[in-house]
Amino acid sequence: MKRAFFAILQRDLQIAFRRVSEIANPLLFFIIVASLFPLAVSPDSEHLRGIGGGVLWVVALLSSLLALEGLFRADAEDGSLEQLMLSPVPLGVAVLAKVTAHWLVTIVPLVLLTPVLALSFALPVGVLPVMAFALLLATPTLSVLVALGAALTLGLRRGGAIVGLLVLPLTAPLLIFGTRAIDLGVYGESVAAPLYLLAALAALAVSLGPVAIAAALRVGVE
Amino acid sequence: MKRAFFAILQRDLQIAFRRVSEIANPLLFFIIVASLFPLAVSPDSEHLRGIGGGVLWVVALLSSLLALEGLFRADAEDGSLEQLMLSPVPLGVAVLAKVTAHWLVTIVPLVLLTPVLALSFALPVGVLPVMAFALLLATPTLSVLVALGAALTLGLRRGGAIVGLLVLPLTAPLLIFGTRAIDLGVYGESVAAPLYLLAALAALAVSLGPVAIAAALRVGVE
Amino acid sequence: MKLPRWFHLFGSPPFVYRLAGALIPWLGGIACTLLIVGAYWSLVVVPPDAVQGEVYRILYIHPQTAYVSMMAYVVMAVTAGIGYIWRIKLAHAVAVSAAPIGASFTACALVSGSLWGRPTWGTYWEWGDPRIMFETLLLFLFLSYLALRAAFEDRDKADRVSAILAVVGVVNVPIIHYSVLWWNTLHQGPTISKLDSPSMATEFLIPFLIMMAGFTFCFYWLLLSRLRAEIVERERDTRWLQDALQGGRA
Amino acid sequence: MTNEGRGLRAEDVAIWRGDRCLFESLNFELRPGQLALLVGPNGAGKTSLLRVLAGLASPTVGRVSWQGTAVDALPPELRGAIAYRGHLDGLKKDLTVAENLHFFAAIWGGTADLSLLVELKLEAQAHTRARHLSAGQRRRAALVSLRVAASPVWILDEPMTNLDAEGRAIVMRWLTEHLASGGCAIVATHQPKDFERPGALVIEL
Amino acid sequence: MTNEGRGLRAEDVAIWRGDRCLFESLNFELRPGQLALLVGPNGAGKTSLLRVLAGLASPTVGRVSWQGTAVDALPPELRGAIAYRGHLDGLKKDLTVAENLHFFAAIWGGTADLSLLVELKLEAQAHTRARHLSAGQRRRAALVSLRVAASPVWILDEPMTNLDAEGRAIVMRWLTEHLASGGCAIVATHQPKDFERPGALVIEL
Ligand code: HEM
Ligand SMILES: Nc1ncnc2c1ncn2[C@@H]1O[C@H](COP(=O)(O)OP(=O)(O)OP(=O)(O)O)[C@@H](O)[C@H]1O
Ligand SMILES: Nc1ncnc2c1ncn2[C@@H]1O[C@H](COP(=O)(O)OP(=O)(O)OP(=O)(O)O)[C@@H](O)[C@H]1O
Ligand SMILES: [Mg+2]
Ligand SMILES: [Mg+2]
Repeated sequence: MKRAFFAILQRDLQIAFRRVSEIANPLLFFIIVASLFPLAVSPDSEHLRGIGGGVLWVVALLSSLLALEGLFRADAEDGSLEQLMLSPVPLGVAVLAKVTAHWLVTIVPLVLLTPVLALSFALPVGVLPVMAFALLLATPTLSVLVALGAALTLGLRRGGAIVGLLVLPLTAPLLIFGTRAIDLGVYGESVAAPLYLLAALAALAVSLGPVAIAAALRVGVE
Repeated sequence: MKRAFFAILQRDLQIAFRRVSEIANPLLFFIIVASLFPLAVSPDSEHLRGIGGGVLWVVALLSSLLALEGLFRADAEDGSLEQLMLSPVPLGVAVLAKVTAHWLVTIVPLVLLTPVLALSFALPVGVLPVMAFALLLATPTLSVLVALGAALTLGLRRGGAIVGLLVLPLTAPLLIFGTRAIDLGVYGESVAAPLYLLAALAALAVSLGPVAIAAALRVGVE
Repeated sequence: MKLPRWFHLFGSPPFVYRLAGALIPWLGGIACTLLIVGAYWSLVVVPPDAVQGEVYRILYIHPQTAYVSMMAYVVMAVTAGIGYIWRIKLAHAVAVSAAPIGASFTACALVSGSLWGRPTWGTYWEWGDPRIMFETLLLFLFLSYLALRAAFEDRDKADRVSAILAVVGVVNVPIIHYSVLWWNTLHQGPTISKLDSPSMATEFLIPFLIMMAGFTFCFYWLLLSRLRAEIVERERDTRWLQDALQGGRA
Repeated sequence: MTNEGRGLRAEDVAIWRGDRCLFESLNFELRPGQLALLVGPNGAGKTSLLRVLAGLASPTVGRVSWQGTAVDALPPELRGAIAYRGHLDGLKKDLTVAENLHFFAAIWGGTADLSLLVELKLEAQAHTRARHLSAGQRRRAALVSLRVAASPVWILDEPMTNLDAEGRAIVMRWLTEHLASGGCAIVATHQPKDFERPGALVIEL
Repeated sequence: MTNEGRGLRAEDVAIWRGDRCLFESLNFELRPGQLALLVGPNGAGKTSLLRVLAGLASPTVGRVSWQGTAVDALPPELRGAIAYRGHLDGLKKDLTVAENLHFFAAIWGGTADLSLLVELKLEAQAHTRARHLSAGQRRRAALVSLRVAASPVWILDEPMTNLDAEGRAIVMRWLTEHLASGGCAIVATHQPKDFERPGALVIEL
């Protein structure tokens, strides 16, 4: 089972790296947004500092959603999803591996780029660890939610819009607590409360999410 | 040729409406981003007014880019692109129809939603026409650039990243002039200069773009 | 797993259809009586509040609708879960019937809370407040449950996919309930729920509880009425239903 | 009757699509070592039935079981007992043939035996992306998973598609070996002659 | 020699893929009314050759012409002269069969003749999305474009794939009519017996 988990993880990462655009697009998008905002907005640093957190979260959300449609659809269309379902690997494990890969590909680059963001938004350097930490805690939940949305709508051709409707409201708490953590960090206050909350949500999502996603996939491939 | 143009346009719109997510996702992004920023950022209206233009452009860019990968890939993978190439319809015309459909699907809803944006960013109502106009002028260029990127990626499996690198910087002038038009509008100054510029770029893109895209596609399907 | 006989009985549309038909008048009668009595009591009999004046009377609408909205979600999630696991179509029918009612109660709770917030907290809406946020999420969950169903052409598939969403969303309910304890919020802490030492005078408590019971009965009344309609919709091609409808008319 | 319900068994199966009933009251049992051929015109419901047999979809009516348990709820020790090769390849197009093989092995818990590629005449393509294979080479590469998985039940949907004479011979050889070693198989085909074999059950839809 | 260079003509064609030469020095000419069968094992390069003949790809070496002009640069009056049906369907999965047919008609400038669907036994599926068709029904629906386009050159890559006996008979009937009316065709297949016909050119790769 461990072997299968890592095999799926490795496969998805390999594929992502072969189609470099999948990795590079969110990153480029991030850089563009990060460098554009200070241009568009008045470059006064007091002003910028206030919006840095918001921009970070919106971008993280958007880059996760970018890959949303594709997360299971590619596997469904080339038949590898049905093979996975028939294999001895529990589907929940396979889902966890796929979501982990998606997370590694979309989020880790963002975390690595936070210093760039901090620079362009004139954030105090001290807030960087908070930012990175908040991202690392909030984004697993985000990835699970996105995957759930993708799985629920896999069987659907007509109403994919619901993905957005399903997932986006569910992400609101993440964004609100995440932003609050960063804002507290910027003004030097204690960030523990929102971070605990994000961690609790992540634990919940990672433990229950894959089962629900697997169930939705089974209905979806019929 | 006119018949073929409208047939392709109609087909692409039909497909987009069948998979509503293609239409609804950009819209939902837009709404979320527009409603989230004021949450994340201090809700002081003087402050918000400054970033409204930037947010609008980033979202327009993003919603165009969302469809980037899919624009020609779906047609390439189901074989309808090669059928189109063999048909009597000049490929440039087919490309123009596809890009027009993409534009109608991603941008028109954005334009219709600008009032929502104006509301959440406390923009003066008078700036709405400028915003809509700037969007309408800048986005055809954006769509053509995105389509060019998509066509180039089609051939390059490995070098997709380069496409992002090519296309995204090309969009920077659009973003800068577009933002400037809105900012000038917000502060009640004359917006003619940046708008003329955007119009000129659009004329250039729409006349030369399809030919270049068609050439890239021919190489892509080999 | 071996299921008891009554389980199958409740899985049989004709039985439930008839049972619901028999219960609806009773539930309706009780709900109306309680709501009328409760409304009179809470609006006329009890005196205005010392601090808030008349505004506090939202106390007799807001907590009740909020509570029923959460109960409605639990009913929906549990029945959807039963339907998914044991493949009982009727359970899905109950879940579908509960969703729009629950959504309406949620909307009432949000509106009444928001109206109450203006005089007490000085704002209609405060995003940062967890209870407000998660209650809003509840509304979205109801709506996306309905939207997801609507997107499927095949009812069986719609049942099973939407059930997963309903079950996943149930984690939101305890979060709503405990949010006031977990975080310091604007929102009121538990007032009534700690019944052993109620922090409300009996005078206010009685109409409060009457309204609570009234709205609860009202929910089940609406639920069974919708369920009957849903059964008719789902079973319209079956003999027993046609017989039942004919019989009713004759 | 000790063998009753030991094989792959369909009881009273019916499948509806849209408002049409594709077929109903289908009953059969596939015993170890037995081959069933599924024939019928285009759109008869062969693929739909095979997916139900594999547990990938549920029948509208009826029940399908393997060794007495429903195929869509196999207990852990029986998971992987059914191998299905449908119209889709199940290959990742951006991975090479060898990488796909290794992936199958990791998933099915076998070893990636590169000599399989030699048998399929794919050794020259081991490091070619599946995307660049010819149609027949892709079908061959997909067949590899049957050997890696070593499942007792094979469900094959038009396995000869795109294969040349040599490819078809390989499929027949593997199938014969599989049956001889006690496996059972059900094969949908438009050319039942390809599979002629004494004792084969023919199911017509 | 007035007819010289009037048909579909391959001169000294070679195709390389990766570092391998699939074939070289291929020369032939297909005259009006003539059928060519392209045979060879999996991966021999049949599909690659057909795509070159259709003008969708360029040969590594050599030249392919139709009526004397290179196929990948046909002048406007000759565009649409070549119809190609490959391994892919060219159907939009989210459109119904009838919508796909209308689209073909609009693109090829013909009329959408719904009786074609009757001939293909697809009339019941006219308003079904292509996504929900069976594999064989999808191939049938794709064949429709051959009739709508009415091109003089048909390039068919394993056209019998997934078709039942009746579907194969339809393909043969259409092919015969096409040849009789002065069209020419080149067909890649692994079962040349399906197409046996006196005077057919056989190209082995
Ligand atoms: C939009 C704003 C509001 C929302 C979404 C909201 C939501 C809720 C919810 C979901 C409950 C039920 C909790 C449970 O049963 O566990 C509740 C109960 C209650 N709410 Fe609100 N509320 C809002 C505003 C207010 C305001 C402004 C007040 C008064 C100052 C208030 C007073 C109460 C009281 C007294 C209860 C009963 C608490 C108990 O007995 O446990 N709410 N509210
Ligand atoms: N959603 C739907 N609405 C209407 N008809 C449907 C739908 N889904 C499937 N069908 C029909 O159900 C049948 C499915 O057949 P299936 O794919 O099982 O056929 P098959 O026997 O495998 O055919 P082939 O030999 O062509 O592969 C087809 O006739 C198809 O048109
Ligand atoms: N990029 C590449 N690198 C290496 N080999 C390649 C590449 N692209 C194609 N090939 C090889 O070129 C050949 C292409 O063959 P083609 O698809 O034309 O075969 P075919 O004769 O149509 O076979 P089939 O009967 O299986 O359809 C295959 O052997 C394939 O492995
Ligand atoms: Mg089939
Ligand atoms: Mg081929």
